[in-house]
Amino acid sequence: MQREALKPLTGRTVFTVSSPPHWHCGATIPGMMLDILLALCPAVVMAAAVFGMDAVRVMALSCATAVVVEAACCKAMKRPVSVDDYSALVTGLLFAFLLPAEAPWWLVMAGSAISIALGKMVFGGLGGHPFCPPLVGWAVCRISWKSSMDIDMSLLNADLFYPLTQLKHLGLEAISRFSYADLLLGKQLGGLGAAQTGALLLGGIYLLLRRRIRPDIPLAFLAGTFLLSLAYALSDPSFYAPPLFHLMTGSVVLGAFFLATDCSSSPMGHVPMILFGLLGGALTVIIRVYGDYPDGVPFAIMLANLATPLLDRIRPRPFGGAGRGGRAHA
Amino acid sequence: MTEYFLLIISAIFVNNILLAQYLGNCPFLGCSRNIGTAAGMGAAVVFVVVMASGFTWAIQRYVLVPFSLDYLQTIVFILVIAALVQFVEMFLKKAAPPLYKSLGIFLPLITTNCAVLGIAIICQRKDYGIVKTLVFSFASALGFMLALLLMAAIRERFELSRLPQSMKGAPAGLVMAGLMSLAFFAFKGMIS
Amino acid sequence: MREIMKMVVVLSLISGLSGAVLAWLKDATKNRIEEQVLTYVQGPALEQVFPPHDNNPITDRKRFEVPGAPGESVTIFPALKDGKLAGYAMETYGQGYGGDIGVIVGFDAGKDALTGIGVTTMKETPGLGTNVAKHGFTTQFAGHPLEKLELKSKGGSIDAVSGASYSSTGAITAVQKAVALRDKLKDEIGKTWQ
Amino acid sequence: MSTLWKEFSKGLWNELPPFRLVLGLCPTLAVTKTANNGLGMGLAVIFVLTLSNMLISMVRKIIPAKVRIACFIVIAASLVVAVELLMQAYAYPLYQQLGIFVPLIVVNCIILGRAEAFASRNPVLPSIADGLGMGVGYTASLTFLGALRELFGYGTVFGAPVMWGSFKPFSFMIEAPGAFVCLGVLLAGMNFFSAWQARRKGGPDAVPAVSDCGSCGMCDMARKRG
Repeated sequence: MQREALKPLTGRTVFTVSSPPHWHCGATIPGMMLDILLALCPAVVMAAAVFGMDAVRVMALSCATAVVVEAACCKAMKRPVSVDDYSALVTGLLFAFLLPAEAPWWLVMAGSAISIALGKMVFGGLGGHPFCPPLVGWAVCRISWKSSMDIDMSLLNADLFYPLTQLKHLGLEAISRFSYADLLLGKQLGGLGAAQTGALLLGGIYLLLRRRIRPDIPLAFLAGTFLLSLAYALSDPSFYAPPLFHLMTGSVVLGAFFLATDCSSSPMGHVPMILFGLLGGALTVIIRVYGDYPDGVPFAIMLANLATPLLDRIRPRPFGGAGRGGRAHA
Repeated sequence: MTEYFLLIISAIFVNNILLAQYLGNCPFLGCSRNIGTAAGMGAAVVFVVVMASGFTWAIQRYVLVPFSLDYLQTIVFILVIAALVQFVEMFLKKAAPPLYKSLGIFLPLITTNCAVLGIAIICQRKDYGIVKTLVFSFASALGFMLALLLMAAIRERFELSRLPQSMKGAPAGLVMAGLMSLAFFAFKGMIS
Repeated sequence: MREIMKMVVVLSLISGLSGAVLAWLKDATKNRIEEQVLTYVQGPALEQVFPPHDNNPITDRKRFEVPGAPGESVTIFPALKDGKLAGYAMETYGQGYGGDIGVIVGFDAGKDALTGIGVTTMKETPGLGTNVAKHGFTTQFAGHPLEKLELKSKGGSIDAVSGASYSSTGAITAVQKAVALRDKLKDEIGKTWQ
Repeated sequence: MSTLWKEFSKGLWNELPPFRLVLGLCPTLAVTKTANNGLGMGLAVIFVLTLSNMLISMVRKIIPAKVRIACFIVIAASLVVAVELLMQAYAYPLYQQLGIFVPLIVVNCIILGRAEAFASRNPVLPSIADGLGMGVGYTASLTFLGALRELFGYGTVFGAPVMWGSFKPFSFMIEAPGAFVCLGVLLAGMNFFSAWQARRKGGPDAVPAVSDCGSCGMCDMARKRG
């Protein structure tokens, strides 16, 4: 199958043929990526306001590393350098969003490089990667350098608190100090961008309005988190946190609108998308309740990514097709 | 009851036989080209693993230990598994031809699948009783099947994507297995 | 028919031959393996219970028949200082929550007291029963006289690990067994190593 | 002599077991946390492989074809039990480290694969050379992978610290995912290298390493048996 980009006379990529077909890819990749960057802007501003220059340093370093590594990988693979589609920039920024603001420089560079190299370029670049790239970088760093990735340990002298570890280690009383307004305004610790719940929500709504992402995955993801945490909260309200708390902490909003909706690692049919979102959301709560990690979102989305190809086999039977739906194309 | 539930969750997700214990990699990479093959292989493994663990448990308990021959464990187990696979093959051929048709070609491969011998030995080393042995081996094999199916679905996609030339085949499979195993870290700490 | 005969003969010949070779090898390596297991499994616990010594208790170990119980024997590990017996230890077992708990019990050669205990093998609940192997519980036994080796709840002087009474009882049962054995073997041990 | 050398040396590069033939992956992944473990495992495999090749080649003429596989398994498994006993007697800590992977040498495709593909068709001396070569290649690969993972994962090689003082161990490498990724990237590197070599010589493109079980030969073996 010939899968190179079609190039018009001007030489810019306008349309990339890639299989599976992407619902949410609009006109051009650079256009879409620019829109995502724009949607992330409020969160960038908020992060800089809350965490100061440290946050700016981490974000800049991560983006720069991502672009350089992507260019280097393209060169090594003898392919046209694709950094002008801004996707590396998006990956770098999203990775930075998951880090604590005081992450050391080597951690930022290593994680960002791993996100691009191992998360994306190994599988042939944009469109082929089975996981959302920033999550790969995050997970590798999380199991390698636990103390530097730990939100509480790396931000010891901050006046804010990380709501999820408070919940995990100190129980339900400890989270009463967080009001929903505070959480929404980013007055909490967390990944430097992931904690800006309100700003991210704004960005997500912008993407929805611009039709850059379809509403199925974000809404299903939020619903999955909400419903399962509601079930836990109803079963024992004195032990499990209320569902709204789960929605507004950690990287749930970032995950729902920006990570889970990643083009090539999420499914495309309506039903698969909804199942994908619900699975990710429910796994988030399960990891938060039982697992080692206070914020389950990155791992939950990675697991959902794993299930994507299987979910994609659920598809409407082709009109007049005799075979089973999933097999018809094979 | 909870004990068995935890054992099952642990064997399927937390200590997945393939992704956390590195057993059964050859069929994992070799038989994950398409979902049909993967499903067949997975089913055959579940079938053989449970039978093999049960048989080897009985032999260890009633033959090797009473005659203090337990140092011959390896040799006896592998022979039992080889013979068992042979018998299952013959039995299925006669008794259940449709099943033989779908599982038959995978059965001979299983003798050298280290997951089978591995699970039998793990059960012995952990000193499981017969019920626990059966439950554990069934759950472990299910974990193997799950990983195999996920892998096959992903590799079917790789056929269509622009993998770098030198990544094609085994390297992509291995890197993917690594990232799968990374994702399975999510379950860490759920069962101590 | 001939072929089947040949198959059977060859197979049994090979199996028989390898069986014989392995049986011989098993016999030849038996002592070495026992010593290695003692060094690496019991060794760390042994070092923990002994007073200062200058010999290797594992190579100097000796099996003793238990008087009054034919067929039963126990291995004693001596700790020698300047050629004189400073203390000795033995391994005994007690029933815990998950199975037998193996305990190395060290005795002072000079007076009627323990030098300490160390846990070798157990299958207790992690984080709960396993605490019997930890410092707080085992240190109670160092220098403890041979009387009142019982949980406080049963009139003794040992604090149980909180939340793990089965495991604590198991460890103490093992210690009591060791004390009983020591009473029977005391004189013989004294004769063996001056 | 030259034929012996040829049989020996093919295991060192052209048919390097884990990297070129993609054989015996499970131990390759599982025991290479440190260079020491990799070396120990490799030595055990050299022992079993060389002796099994030798023995099978010696008895190859008297074994009836129908029970061939069973005989191979008995011989290989006996050697594995011997290794188990010897390791317990002389290298107990290593035995504990390698754990269940010592008995699992018996199902390592290398052993039965070489028995079927080489030793059962060739005289004794070439079989020994073949086993030795494959074993040495396997050991070298395992040690190399172990050293690589240990270097990044612990900052040491063979237990000796080699990284700078403020080096933060990259623990990913010693966890399961690191093993898979590391081996995958190494294989890709080897493919890249062979392709580059082939292009320089102007020959046809080298075939990348694929793992279809094809190289292990067990499937063919099993089918022929029936």
